[in-house]
Amino acid sequence: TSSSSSSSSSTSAPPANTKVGILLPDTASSPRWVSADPNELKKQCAANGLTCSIDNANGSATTQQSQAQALINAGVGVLLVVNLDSGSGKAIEALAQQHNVVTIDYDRLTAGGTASYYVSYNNVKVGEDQGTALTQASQVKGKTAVNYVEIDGAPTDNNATQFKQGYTSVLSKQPGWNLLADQTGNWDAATAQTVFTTMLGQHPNINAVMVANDTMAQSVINVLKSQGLAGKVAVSGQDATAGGLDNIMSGTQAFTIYKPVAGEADVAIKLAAQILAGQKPTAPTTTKDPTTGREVPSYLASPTVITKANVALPVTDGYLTAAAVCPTAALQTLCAANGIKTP
Amino acid sequence: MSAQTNAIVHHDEPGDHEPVEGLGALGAYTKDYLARVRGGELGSIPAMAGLVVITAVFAVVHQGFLSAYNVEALVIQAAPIIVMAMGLIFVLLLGEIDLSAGTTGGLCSAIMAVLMLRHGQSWWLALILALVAGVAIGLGMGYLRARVGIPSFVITLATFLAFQGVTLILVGGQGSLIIPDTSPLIKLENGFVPLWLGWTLLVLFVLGYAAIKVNDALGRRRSGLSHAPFTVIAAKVAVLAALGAVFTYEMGVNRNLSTNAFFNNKAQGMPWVVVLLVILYAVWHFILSRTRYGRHVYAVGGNEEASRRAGIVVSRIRISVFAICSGMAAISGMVAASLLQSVQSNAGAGNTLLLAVGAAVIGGTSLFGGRGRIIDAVLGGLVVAVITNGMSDLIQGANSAGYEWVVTGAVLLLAAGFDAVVRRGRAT
Amino acid sequence: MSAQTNAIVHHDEPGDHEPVEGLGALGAYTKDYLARVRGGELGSIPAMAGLVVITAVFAVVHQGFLSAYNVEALVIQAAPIIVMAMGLIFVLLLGEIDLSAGTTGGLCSAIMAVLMLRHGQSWWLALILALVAGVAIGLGMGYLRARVGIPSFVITLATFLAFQGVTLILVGGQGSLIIPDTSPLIKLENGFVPLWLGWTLLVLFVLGYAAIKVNDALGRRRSGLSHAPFTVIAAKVAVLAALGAVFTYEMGVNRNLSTNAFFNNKAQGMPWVVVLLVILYAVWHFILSRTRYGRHVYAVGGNEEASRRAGIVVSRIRISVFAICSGMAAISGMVAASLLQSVQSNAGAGNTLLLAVGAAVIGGTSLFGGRGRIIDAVLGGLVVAVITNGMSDLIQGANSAGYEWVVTGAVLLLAAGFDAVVRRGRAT
Amino acid sequence: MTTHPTLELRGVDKSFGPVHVLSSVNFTANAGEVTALVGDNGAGKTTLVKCIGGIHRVDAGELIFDGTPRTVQGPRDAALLGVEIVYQDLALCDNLDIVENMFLGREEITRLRTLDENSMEKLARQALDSLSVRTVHSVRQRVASLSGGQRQTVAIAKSVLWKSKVVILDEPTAALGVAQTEQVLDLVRRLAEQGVAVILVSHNMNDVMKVADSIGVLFLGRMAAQVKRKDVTQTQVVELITAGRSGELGLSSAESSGAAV
Amino acid sequence: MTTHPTLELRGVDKSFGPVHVLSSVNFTANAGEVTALVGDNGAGKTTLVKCIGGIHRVDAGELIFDGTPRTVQGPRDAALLGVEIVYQDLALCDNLDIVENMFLGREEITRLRTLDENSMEKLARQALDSLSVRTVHSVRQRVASLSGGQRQTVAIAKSVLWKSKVVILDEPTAALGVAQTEQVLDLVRRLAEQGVAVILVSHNMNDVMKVADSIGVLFLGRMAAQVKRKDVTQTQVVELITAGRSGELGLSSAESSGAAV
Ligand SMILES: Nc1ncnc2c1ncn2[C@@H]1O[C@H](COP(=O)(O)OP(=O)(O)OP(=O)(O)O)[C@@H](O)[C@H]1O
Ligand SMILES: Nc1ncnc2c1ncn2[C@@H]1O[C@H](COP(=O)(O)OP(=O)(O)OP(=O)(O)O)[C@@H](O)[C@H]1O
Ligand SMILES: [Mg+2]
Ligand SMILES: [Mg+2]
Repeated sequence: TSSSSSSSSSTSAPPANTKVGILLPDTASSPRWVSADPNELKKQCAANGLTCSIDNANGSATTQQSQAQALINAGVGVLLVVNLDSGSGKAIEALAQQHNVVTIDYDRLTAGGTASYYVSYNNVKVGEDQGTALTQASQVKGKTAVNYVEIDGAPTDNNATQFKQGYTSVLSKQPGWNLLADQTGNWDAATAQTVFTTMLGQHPNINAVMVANDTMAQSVINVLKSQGLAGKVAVSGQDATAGGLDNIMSGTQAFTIYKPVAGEADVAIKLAAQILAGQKPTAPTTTKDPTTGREVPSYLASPTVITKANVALPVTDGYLTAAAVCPTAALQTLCAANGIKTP
Repeated sequence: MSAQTNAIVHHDEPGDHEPVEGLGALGAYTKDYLARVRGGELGSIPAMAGLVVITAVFAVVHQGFLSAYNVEALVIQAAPIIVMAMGLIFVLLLGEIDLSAGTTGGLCSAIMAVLMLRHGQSWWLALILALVAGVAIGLGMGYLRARVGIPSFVITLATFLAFQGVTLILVGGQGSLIIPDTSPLIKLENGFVPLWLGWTLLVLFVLGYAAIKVNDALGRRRSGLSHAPFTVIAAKVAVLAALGAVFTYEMGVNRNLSTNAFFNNKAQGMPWVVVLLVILYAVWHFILSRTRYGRHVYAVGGNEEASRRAGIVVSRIRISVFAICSGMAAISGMVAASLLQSVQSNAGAGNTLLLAVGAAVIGGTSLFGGRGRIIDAVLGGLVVAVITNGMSDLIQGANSAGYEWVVTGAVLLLAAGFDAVVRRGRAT
Repeated sequence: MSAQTNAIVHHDEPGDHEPVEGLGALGAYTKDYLARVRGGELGSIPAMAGLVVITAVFAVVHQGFLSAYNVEALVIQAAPIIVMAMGLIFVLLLGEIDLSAGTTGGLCSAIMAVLMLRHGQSWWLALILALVAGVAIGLGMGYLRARVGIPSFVITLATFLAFQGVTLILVGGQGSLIIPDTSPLIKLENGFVPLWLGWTLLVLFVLGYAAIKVNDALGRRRSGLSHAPFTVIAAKVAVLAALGAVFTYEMGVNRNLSTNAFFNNKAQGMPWVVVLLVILYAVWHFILSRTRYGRHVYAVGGNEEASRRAGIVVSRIRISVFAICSGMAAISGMVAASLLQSVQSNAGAGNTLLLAVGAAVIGGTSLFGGRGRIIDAVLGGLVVAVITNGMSDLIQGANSAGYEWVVTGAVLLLAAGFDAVVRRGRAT
Repeated sequence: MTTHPTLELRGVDKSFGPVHVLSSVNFTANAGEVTALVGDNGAGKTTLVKCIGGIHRVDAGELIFDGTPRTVQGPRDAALLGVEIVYQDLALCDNLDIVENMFLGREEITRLRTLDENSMEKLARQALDSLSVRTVHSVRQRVASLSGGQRQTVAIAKSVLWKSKVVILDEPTAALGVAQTEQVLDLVRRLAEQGVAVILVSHNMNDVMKVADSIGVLFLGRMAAQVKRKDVTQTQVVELITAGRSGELGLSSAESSGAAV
Repeated sequence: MTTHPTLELRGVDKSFGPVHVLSSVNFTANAGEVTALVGDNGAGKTTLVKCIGGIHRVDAGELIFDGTPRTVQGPRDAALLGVEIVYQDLALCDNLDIVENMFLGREEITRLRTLDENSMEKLARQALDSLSVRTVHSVRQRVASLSGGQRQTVAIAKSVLWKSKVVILDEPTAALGVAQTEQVLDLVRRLAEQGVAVILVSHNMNDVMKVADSIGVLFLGRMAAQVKRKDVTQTQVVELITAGRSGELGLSSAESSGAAV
């Protein structure tokens, strides 16, 4: 039924409609929702001659719902949804459908939803990449016995569940790897720090920390530093934040996951433009909706693992500015050594 | 009154306050009303003024803010806040706080969803059981407050945390439980009262209101007491009828913004939740203003010691308000679930509670007990909903989340400041 | 006292309460103390008892809970809560609330980080400017409360939202601002007082305490008033010295968990933040208990009208407590930044404020004003930190967060319930 | 009479923490009589009244109603035993109006179980009028806005409206004017005539000598003496109040100097 | 004398919303005299006192201190003008002890700017002793635990300790015993002898006739008359209080029936 709605809008919607609504989820699960995505999406919209309205729901499903209503009220023809969870995402998509607006699942699949397309990085794949990269870290590579702990993202966030699914599937099968503790850091630096402080107190012999993103990794590194262990324990990350890159350069963090927003944003906005122009593009692949079994037409991009070897990539890509990555004199030296040019 | 009274008290001139009638009475009534307003008895005036001003501002800033579509959105967004604030008013009337009202609502909606989805219970049984759970939670917290003597801030801080955990465990890692479209519960926020029924209900409501007011006046006249002139009653009924008619009419307009050859869905009629709100308002307003129980709630909030000495079982009143608050929180949670057609694993966390308490306070309820009315929840809830709805699309682009927070805070402060200045300008 | 007094008031028997000295006095003092405790004047006993019980429970459940490593972790985790709670106590003493203390702290730490990182200011200038910003924020909120008359719940709800937004905008898309390792600020929570200095400070502290107590007693004796027997003073000083020595000794143990042939770093000495806490405690305790200003804060919290009639400028007191609270929130934010070595875009949001208020209330401060002491912040903050620290590793695996929240709530409730039962059992 | 006194206290002790306020106090009040309770400031009169009313629990001693010892756990128990009290600190709900305060805890209700505001309002007006209070503009006024005397009148009216066996008035006329005081004393006499045991706490010796049948004198927490009105002069009573003894009446000299404290 | 009265009120009006409480009230108080202010319950005495003290703002009329009209915006202004008031509702901070309450707003401080608790405690003890309060166990007791009379004594002691030009006592002896009342009346006379203008609000005609030099009678919000003590009898004053007029004194009959309301 959803495809019929998109085809119908293509036939009868006046081509003059260039309005696209974009619903972002929060500011805590990843910094990307604050800077990277809005900027890139806006750029792409301008390039495609679209008028885009971008809203961030601050982690509240209710807020997102009312933002969706406001956008529909404003007359958007296509709605990009980064859901907070499948339930509220589905409600928004149902609402949009009721008002003849086409929806695209952006970055997160709405299970049971009615979106016409899905544009994303594959979260489980991200998790798998994290797991694999951690096993390659210099501190643990080739060791026969590795004690590791996991610090996961917020349990209320479905993505965190998917990342965990990914890295757990890799690490649990790794021979000699022994999971000592598994806690949530709630995507929150303070929580992660408290949690890891206790973990380390209980298990002084940790070799590797599978921590879900850079923000929490920073907390882990703080604790390791206070014990003189920073750099001797393999620490993971995600999101390619400025701090994450700093830590990679100084050797306290093994890697981060870089998901160039362009990979998603360019595709999604181009898709929206096509839909508004009355086309019904065919996607390269499909993703199976786990609840309904529907095959959702999908555009999937793959992430890059950033280690010390390719640490300059996010800056050369323009994803991060050199000023943000190298704010102090000490870091500027380090940046220069790793190929990041500061003005 | 015991038989003793007549013997003890001299009866000088029974019925010495002969009421007058007609236009003279109307004039006197109006003069008295204005004098009372000047004297600081403002009732709902500041909250209403705030609501009107804010709505006007957004209507100017935002085109389409008062479209039928957006008014409906406003109402269904305000509904969970209003319901929760109604319950909170009882707790606030006693000078207590329930920080966990939000997460209690979330927990109860999760219970409901789990019963429906995992245990295959019918929607109404799930709903009733969730409501019972809410009331039981409230009884427990009330017991801890009234009998064990733990400050309510600490009790409800603990349950605030704990219920968040329970909800998370119940909903589990997938982030939300999706309520089937077929469940009538979804209709509450997403289904519409047929037009004819809407108008019928409005007529019934206005007639009921008129009957009560006239009956009151007649009763007072029979007892030889002064009463509101019938012209005033007629005027009030007329205003109510007019407001109701405007609302019902606007809700009768088709809200679908675009139609096409394939679809011809019409969205017409007021959402069912309006009926629920009216019923809840009427019930709680009645209980607070016309029953012994309501009187005792105010008394305990005003002076606990005096109430105890008057023979009121204070602990029972205290327990009961927590039960009412949690029960209403449960209903609010279910309304929110109907709005989102699902229950989130973080349902009711975040700012839910703060906004609901803020609504009650903006409406005019005191945090120190003894002052507050159910209408405060409605007006304050609408103010909060207007602000969040009005804000939700105002600022775009990078960092929009940050700017929206800032502007939301500023608008909230302006609304409250307006309210405070109105109150102060008039008060002695 | 004016000259008039002597003429108006008869001076019967000046110095009619001749103090006794020696062991008899000690016995009398103890008896009186016990009678007062039985009469319900419990002071800090319930909070201390709660702290001891909870610590004991975790020490049993968790091996290594009382290791030097974990005690240090406990102290540095408790520090931001304690500092914030100290400031909140001023606001609570007036029966007000500051919901935004958490986000104010976050905002001020963000200001500090931005000044250091983006504007190249020195760490101490950034720190001072951030503190000034905090105080200014408090002055603004106090003005809105005291002069405009908006309820503090609404003002601080608005600023709670707005400051979250400002912090987000300041920190921007980076998610967090990382404070350079070289900044001395990092030392606060991550650097240690050299052992010799730690012991010296302890000795100075104990001597100072003893000097003040003895001086007080001598002063009272000179004025012919009864005073605490010197044996009691000696006992108190001895207990303080013993507790201090145990703590300083434990902090002197090398906490490094592993050593090897290559590295031989030692982590020894108490964290610098302990010194900060002691100074803040001493300053605020002094101000509340020994200055006119402190007396007026209690008076306004106890009976605003009586204070106004006594010539106290109530609005000035009210504004000042908000300024103190926000200033302390700023310090708390900076301590938290030192702990995390970074400032997050959501710094100070979430449960930060609720936990700090909870700490004050568990310590014994009333939310209705007029009752509370600075020690409440310390004891309550430690209780909260013990609970969160103790919980952080107790439950493992998927959904551990859910169970942890539940258990945290339950433990909090138990601590408060224990406290309430102790209070009630003894009170009349 | 061979019947029991309506209210009898035997050996009542009460202390607050280290402060002993009442020491083995005996006191009786008979039906149909006005029993005055007098004593210096801080003698313990109000504390005694609060013990009877269940606000405080006694530490030791018995409360005997109509010959039966009873424990009074709270104000509700006292009310059930037929005791009505006007407390010295009045205890009104400032946020409620006069009618609401006067009928608090005993609201009249209609058949539909809603509040019967009309009959309450009428009765409240009558009660106030009968107590000579002419300056109350409306019985729908909040009590917060009342003058001291008006508050006191409301508290008195509240307590004498109900059929009870014992009525205790703790300094009911302290804030009242000349005419109002007359009315209250009149009311006290009328209550006694109806067979109620009235206990009147007062500092005004003229009033006490005018209406009391029996006088109990508290001195530093001890009952110095309880005597018949007709057996004593005002001077003797004042002596008992200030010194604890008067001639052969009152405490022994050892007791009166060391009492209670 | 050709000098001005210490305090003079001219044409003071005050209403609360619809309720007119004071209508063009004139009143004077001279230095060295005790001026009594009497009137029925609800006549407006306390309201008048609060207007002088800056608790209420007057709607119309003038407050003249030593011949100069002043506006009193709040209690601080009144204190600066040398006005000390014991309010009928006492207004003490229940969470503070006796010493703290007595010195509230005027704490003694040491050279180091810390509170000088020792001298305050000593002075408080002396002041209470001099007012015949013997039952206060400790001046470090919270005022919440005091008896009605003890509270009143604290409030009185609090206000008369300071050098002031006008001392106003609103029913200071309402809750006091026989001996304490004597002491307070004594104090009133001593204050007047020192040149203070004392205003005494009281319902007790005996006390008023005993200590007053001049008597002002409020009747339903109007000043019925202000007369010299020696020119009137107690019966006349009572008539003025209850009816607003007595012979040629007081309001015209039209005024006295329709006054204020
Ligand atoms: N809660 C309490 N805690 C400590 N002491 C108390 C408490 N209540 C009363 N007291 C003390 O008990 C004594 C008796 O008080 P009570 O109120 O019974 O006196 P009273 O005879 O009614 O005096 P008054 O005539 O002034 O009203 C006083 O010294 C008072 O300070
Ligand atoms: N805030 C207020 N709002 C409305 N009416 C008030 C207010 N304050 C006082 N009144 C009314 O003003 C009148 C005078 O009150 P006031 O307290 O001055 O009387 P009073 O002469 O002191 O009486 P009393 O002898 O009983 O103390 C009373 O009728 C009272 O109800
Ligand atoms: Mg008494
Ligand atoms: Mg008065």
